[in-house]
Amino acid sequence: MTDMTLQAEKGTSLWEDAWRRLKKNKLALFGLGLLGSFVLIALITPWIAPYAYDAQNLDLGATPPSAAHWLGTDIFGRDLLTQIMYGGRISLAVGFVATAVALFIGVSWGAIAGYVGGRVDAVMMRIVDILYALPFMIFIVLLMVVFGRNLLLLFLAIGAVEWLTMARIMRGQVQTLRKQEFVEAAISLGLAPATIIRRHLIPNALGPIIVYTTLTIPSVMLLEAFLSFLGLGIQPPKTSWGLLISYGAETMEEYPWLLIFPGMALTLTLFALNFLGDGLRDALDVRRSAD
Amino acid sequence: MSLLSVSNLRVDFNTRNGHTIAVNDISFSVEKGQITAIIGESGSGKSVACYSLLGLLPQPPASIESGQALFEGQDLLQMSEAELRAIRGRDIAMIFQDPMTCLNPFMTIGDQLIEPLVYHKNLSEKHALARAKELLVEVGIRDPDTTINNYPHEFSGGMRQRVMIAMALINEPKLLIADEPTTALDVTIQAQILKLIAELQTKRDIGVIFISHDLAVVADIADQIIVMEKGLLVERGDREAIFTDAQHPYTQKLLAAIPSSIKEASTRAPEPLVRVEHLKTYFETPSQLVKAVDDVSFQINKGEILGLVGESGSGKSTIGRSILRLLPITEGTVTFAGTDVTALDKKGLRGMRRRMQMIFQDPYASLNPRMSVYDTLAEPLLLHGIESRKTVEQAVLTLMDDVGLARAFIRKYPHEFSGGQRQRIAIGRALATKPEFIVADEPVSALDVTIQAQILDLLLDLGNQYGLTMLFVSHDLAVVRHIADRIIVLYQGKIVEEGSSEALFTNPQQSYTKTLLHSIPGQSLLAG
Amino acid sequence: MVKSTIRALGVLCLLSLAACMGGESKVEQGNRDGVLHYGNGSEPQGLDPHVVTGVPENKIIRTLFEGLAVKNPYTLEPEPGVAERWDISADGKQITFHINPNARWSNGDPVTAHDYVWSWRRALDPNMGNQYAYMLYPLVNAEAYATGKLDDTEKLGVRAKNDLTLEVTLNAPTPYFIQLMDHYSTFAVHPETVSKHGGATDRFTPWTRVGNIVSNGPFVLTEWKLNRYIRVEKNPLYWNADNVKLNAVMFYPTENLTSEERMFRAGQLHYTNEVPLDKIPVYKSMDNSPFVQAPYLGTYYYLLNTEKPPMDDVRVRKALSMAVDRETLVSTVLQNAYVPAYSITPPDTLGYFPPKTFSYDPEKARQLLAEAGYPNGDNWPGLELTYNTSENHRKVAVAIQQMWKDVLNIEVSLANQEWKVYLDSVNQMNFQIARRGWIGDYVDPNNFLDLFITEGGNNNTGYSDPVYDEIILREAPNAPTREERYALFRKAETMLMDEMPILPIYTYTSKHLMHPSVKGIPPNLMDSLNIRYVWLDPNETLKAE
Amino acid sequence: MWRFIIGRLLQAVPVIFIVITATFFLVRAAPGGPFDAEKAVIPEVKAALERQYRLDLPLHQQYVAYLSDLVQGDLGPSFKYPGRSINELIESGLPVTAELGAYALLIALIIGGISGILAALRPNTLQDYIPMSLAMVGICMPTFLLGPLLVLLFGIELDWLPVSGWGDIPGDKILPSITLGAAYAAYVARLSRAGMLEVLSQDYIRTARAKGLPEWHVVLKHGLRGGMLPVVAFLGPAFAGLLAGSFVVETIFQIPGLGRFYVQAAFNRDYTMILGTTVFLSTLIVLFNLLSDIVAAWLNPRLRAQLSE
Repeated sequence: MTDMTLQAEKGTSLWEDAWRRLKKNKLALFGLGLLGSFVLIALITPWIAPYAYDAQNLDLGATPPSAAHWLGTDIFGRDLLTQIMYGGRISLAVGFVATAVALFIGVSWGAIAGYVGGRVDAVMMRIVDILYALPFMIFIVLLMVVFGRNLLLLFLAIGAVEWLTMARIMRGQVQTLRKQEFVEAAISLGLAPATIIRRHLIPNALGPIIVYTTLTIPSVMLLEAFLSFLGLGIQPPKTSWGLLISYGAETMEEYPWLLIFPGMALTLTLFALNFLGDGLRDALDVRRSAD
Repeated sequence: MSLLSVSNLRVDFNTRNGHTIAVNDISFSVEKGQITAIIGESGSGKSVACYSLLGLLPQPPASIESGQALFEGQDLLQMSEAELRAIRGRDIAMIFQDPMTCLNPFMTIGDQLIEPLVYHKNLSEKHALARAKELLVEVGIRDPDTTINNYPHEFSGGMRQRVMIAMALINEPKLLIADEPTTALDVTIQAQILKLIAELQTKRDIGVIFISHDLAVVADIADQIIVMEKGLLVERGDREAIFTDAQHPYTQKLLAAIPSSIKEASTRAPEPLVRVEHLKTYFETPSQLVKAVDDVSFQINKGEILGLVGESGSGKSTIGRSILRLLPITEGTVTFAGTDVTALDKKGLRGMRRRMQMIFQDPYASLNPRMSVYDTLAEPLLLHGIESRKTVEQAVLTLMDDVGLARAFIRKYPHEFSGGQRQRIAIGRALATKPEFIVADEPVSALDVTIQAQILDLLLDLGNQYGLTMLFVSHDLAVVRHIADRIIVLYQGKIVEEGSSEALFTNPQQSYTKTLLHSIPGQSLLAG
Repeated sequence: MVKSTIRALGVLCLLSLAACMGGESKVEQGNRDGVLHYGNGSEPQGLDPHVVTGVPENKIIRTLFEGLAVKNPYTLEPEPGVAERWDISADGKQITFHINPNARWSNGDPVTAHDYVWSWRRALDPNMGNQYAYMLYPLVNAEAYATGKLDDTEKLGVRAKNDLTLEVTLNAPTPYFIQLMDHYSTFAVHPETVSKHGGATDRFTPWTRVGNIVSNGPFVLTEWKLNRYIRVEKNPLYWNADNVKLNAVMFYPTENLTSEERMFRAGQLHYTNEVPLDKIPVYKSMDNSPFVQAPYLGTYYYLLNTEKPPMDDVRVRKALSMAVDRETLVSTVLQNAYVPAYSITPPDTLGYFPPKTFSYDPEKARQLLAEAGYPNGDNWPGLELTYNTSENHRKVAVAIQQMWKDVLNIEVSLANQEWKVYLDSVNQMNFQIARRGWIGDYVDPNNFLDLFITEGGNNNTGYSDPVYDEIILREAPNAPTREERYALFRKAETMLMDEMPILPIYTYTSKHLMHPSVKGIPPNLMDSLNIRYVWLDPNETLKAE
Repeated sequence: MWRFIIGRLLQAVPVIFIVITATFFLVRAAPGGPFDAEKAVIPEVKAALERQYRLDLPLHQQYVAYLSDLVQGDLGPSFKYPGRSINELIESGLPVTAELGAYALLIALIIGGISGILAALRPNTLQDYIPMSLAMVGICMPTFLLGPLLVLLFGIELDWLPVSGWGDIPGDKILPSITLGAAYAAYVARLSRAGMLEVLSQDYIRTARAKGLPEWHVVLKHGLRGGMLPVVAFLGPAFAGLLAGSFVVETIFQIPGLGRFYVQAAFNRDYTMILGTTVFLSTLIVLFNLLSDIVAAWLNPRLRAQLSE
């Protein structure tokens, strides 16, 4: 380990340090830029959308991209670009919020099970096994009946399924970290378990958490499409990327643009998410970037 | 003509954090039938130099700028990857530092041993296995027929290092490069391995390069010694020349750092602060019941530094952690300043935590990488209400002064510090709650020799300044002799001998203590 | 080593691809061996005529069993089946069927009148849980027996005078009764076989399995691979065997429309069960197109819950109905796959044409809405349209929702419900507007108009008019001639549509892709398949599109 | 070894029991019964049907009756297919779905594994970015999009491969297996890349290189076993998930597997089928998790010692 010349007076906090490293990673920046622009467009859609999202023109029907409609129209004659913009609002919202729900429950559940260990851990993990095996379809139908129909239900339903794997990953991380000496030091300082988990364990498990988050968001968006398609999620005329893709897939031969453009929107977002995710993980992985 | 002659070798590293020169234009030669030691602290470039010869450095960050390395007339640095590969494992072999991780855990040692033979000499497996068994016997491993099919995790650290040596010598190499082969071993095992290397070197008349950061270790076996500092070759000479009249100030500094003095018995009247009675700590493993600490009783007096010495597996760390209740105790009591610690409930224990603290061995693992120096030191102060939000910054700064850390580093993160500086932070954290009693669990064994000396002096000063009582756990007798008032020798969970450091070192009673003392490296050169 | 494995893998792929290129398609093979490959929609629940309910089951059962009378595929008029001929008494209440002496069961036993008596008692037995028991309600005491009020089977209106004559007595003259003989719930089953494998009314007996089943139709069951195919082969013992031209029929459960269409294009099917909506224009534009379409005895309409405001005001109901431009809806979104409907009964139901009481009139719709208290849509309380998850229902709902917004400026929200939840909502009447489709069981206006009698099981609209009930239950059945009967039905339907408890949208059409080599499957209102007429012409091929 | 397995199985029994109980009551709480149909069913007929399927008994009696049948391995009669038992339906569907799942996992392992290892050999170069970007496409491309695309390209345009059926025409197993396997190949690629990178930075790899062994020998013989551990841990739960997830592929390619029953049962409120598939699935999840733990332990000699007591 070469003795690095000591840096300037002001030390760098974790996030500044991570940001400085992230800036060097061009791919991650590209991802951040793309994601940022999509979120921005989604936020200001009502003001910049070329057409009203439900303006139908039945006589027009499905037409390929044209001057009037840059990305073409769907079978109701509605502008596809507007549909994608409004769809983005919901898909991104579902993607981030549902993943946040899954993250919150999964991380705390896994951390507690991993830290406490012993019988408590066994019981908590068995509960996870049970939830894994429950028939997901019936569970969703019930949720819909009990909660009626709104987006909150959709987030809850998806969150309730996705946190299971997160809990498992977090438990593994906490179990390895728990053996580290700085955790023993924290115990000897007299810190309460909750503080130890919050201040010492979770920040050090950020790497895998981020990687898993960037994997959850795509699967959550696709799950949302599946639910809406079954009638358990978003109600027409509102729409989402997932729905647009599933409609597009039905008529792929005659109207390919109905599939390609929403597909591209979703795929580009997920690419951006993953480049950003990988960049963040490397930036936050202090050990590796120190050499 | 010497076996290996290296001239103006220069190796640079360009990583994301900047460009550094690891090896700066060094030249040296290694004779057949001699052990050449290369001594230098971490970051001196000693390993980089040897690895670059064999092309074991990953090229993107590292780049060999210049130099020539003639081995039996051929220049290693110009060789292609294929030619280098032919030499590696056949003519030049290597042994590494940490036996725990250097053997493939998924393959039997037999498979790993015969690989060089099968690959380089394309012997049949049957012949190769036979040859491997002979080597195992030669390096001192009993009944090779069964051990050849065992997996690495079934061997102790010392045994694994012997396997590594057998693996290196199996192809009768002409040059053996040993990169700190005994650093991770206990002192008695270290002595055996050093003896084994010396014997094999003479029997097979091969050249050996012995890389180490500790002059004492090579004192007994090195024929020629090279000292390196920050990539430069500062001194070269035979053993007597280096140890009797070293020229370069850096070499002199290294020699001075070897703890040799014995601490005189302290004069204070014994007033017990910590009393341990019939302490038993057993671990339940799936295979059998491990009696780590087996009925140990002793007391630590106020203001005293008690040394706890023993090899790995003797239970010394377990005792330290049991006293602080970091581990569940099976039986026995620990009383601290009159109160029985073992009987305290959760809340009572937390209150007691303030008065007992611990310093850990590995500076890289005992600090939370995600917290700055300020956070690490402020946490205990705020937790126990010693300081308020407003006054805590000032308290942290004074703590940093106490442990010798520049105030400017207050916002820095552990990964931005060297091993020694990190240990200072850990000590600062332990002192934050102004404890009366500190357990130091091998605080210096992971540090370089010169840094080790600084930290030991720091501990002594702080002990006197704050009237601390300390339990100093270590496997290194020389270090303990330097710092401890009284010493307890442990063997497999039981106390073998107890006494003042002066009495223990001048006339040890028990045979185990004698073998321990006898295996401290570098005794032959140093006066008593 | 790594490089070589990748190269080996590549070669492997190419080899397997080459193996299955080309090769003779099933259709060509079928044409040569006289085997029809038939896309049948979904896996049949079973083959017991007194248990199953769906259309896919109907297609298969009618190749294995034969009713007393059979529908002619071209005219839909009844033809002799197991019964050679039948005479109806003057007052229309007594029918005598004369069974064809050559009619045989597939195990050689002759088909007798006793088989029918036994089978009809089984079909009506309350323990059987036969959902189509009401088909035999025109029989005397049938309804009483089926609902458990009567348990003496002797009193049922069916008696075997002798082995070959079956006497049937009805509550009232039922002109369409002979047609019912072609519905599988009135087919006879082989009593000995059914009893051999368990109780007469036990649903779990394996008597319909390959090897056990005994049937009297033109084909016999030879293979049944669950979710793969069902194979039926020519029954040599069938009385009319020499008129049967096909040697075998393979039924495939083609659940997914798009996959079924691809199978047809890849030459794996002669005949598809359905056609994806968006493929219709493509096929229509082809010359010698395999696309066949015909009106189908079924209407797609919205139930309007007249008990819940604002639906309780007839003006609102009329306004909603008039604001829907059915012509545009069908021609654009639905690719002309259906026919706009302005009443419940499909056009030309055996000569009956329903009255047209309203048409698309946005102006009048706005005026009616204003009269009802919602001028230009203000203080409109909101409305919810419930439908079950399906591509088609969604398209129609979204289009109509938009039409109402443009024409009447009112907000209508859509509730897309999962299948069973939707059924539950409709049955409990907790909806304002709900999608509903009704397929006729027999070709007669009565099957549509009797839906809206006061205690009609499928009324679900809250509409109730004693005069209407009187016409349907008493006056129409006793009308002497068909013309007078139809006149009464028209009067009733006009009354119904004036009240507008339902919002008719379109009449179904049957849509199939049929390989040109398939002959003898004429499009008809019931889309009914009479396998005896079907044959394959090998030298007809599908022009490469 | 057996003590460990039996211990885990015993631990699984309560899990499966709770799953059955939860599903049993969950299913009945959902609105709409198995016999509701578009054409309103006459009350008497509905009562008769419910009698046949013992639905008229009070709920707890039904539960006890179901459990006593289950213990004897009888999963009860199917509602949707009268005359057929759930055992029979599962037996007809399972081999197909299992075979599809096995091919999909095989493809995932071969394609995912190889691209993961190649990426790990030269991280952050083209040889790393191309397979990893493809893996990303695999993750974001939903099966209900990838399937039709493949059918369109290979089935219809090029007419190389059949578009439906399973086992009837040679080569009809290729497209469905690739469609189902693609997403899992992506996950395996990412996992094996991470696993290999971790292992290649270990000391014993440096020892192997010091022995002068060729690079591919070092990577495959020494690196592979350790590098593939995370993939093995992933395979267990993945296979169980695969079974439930194969519904979309089975619908697109008309494959007579278990997936179709699993989801349609929910829509038809086919209580016995839902319970049957759930029991079946939860047992599989437990078994496959146990299997992947055993394989992982067997691979790692240190754990193997613990297992064999």
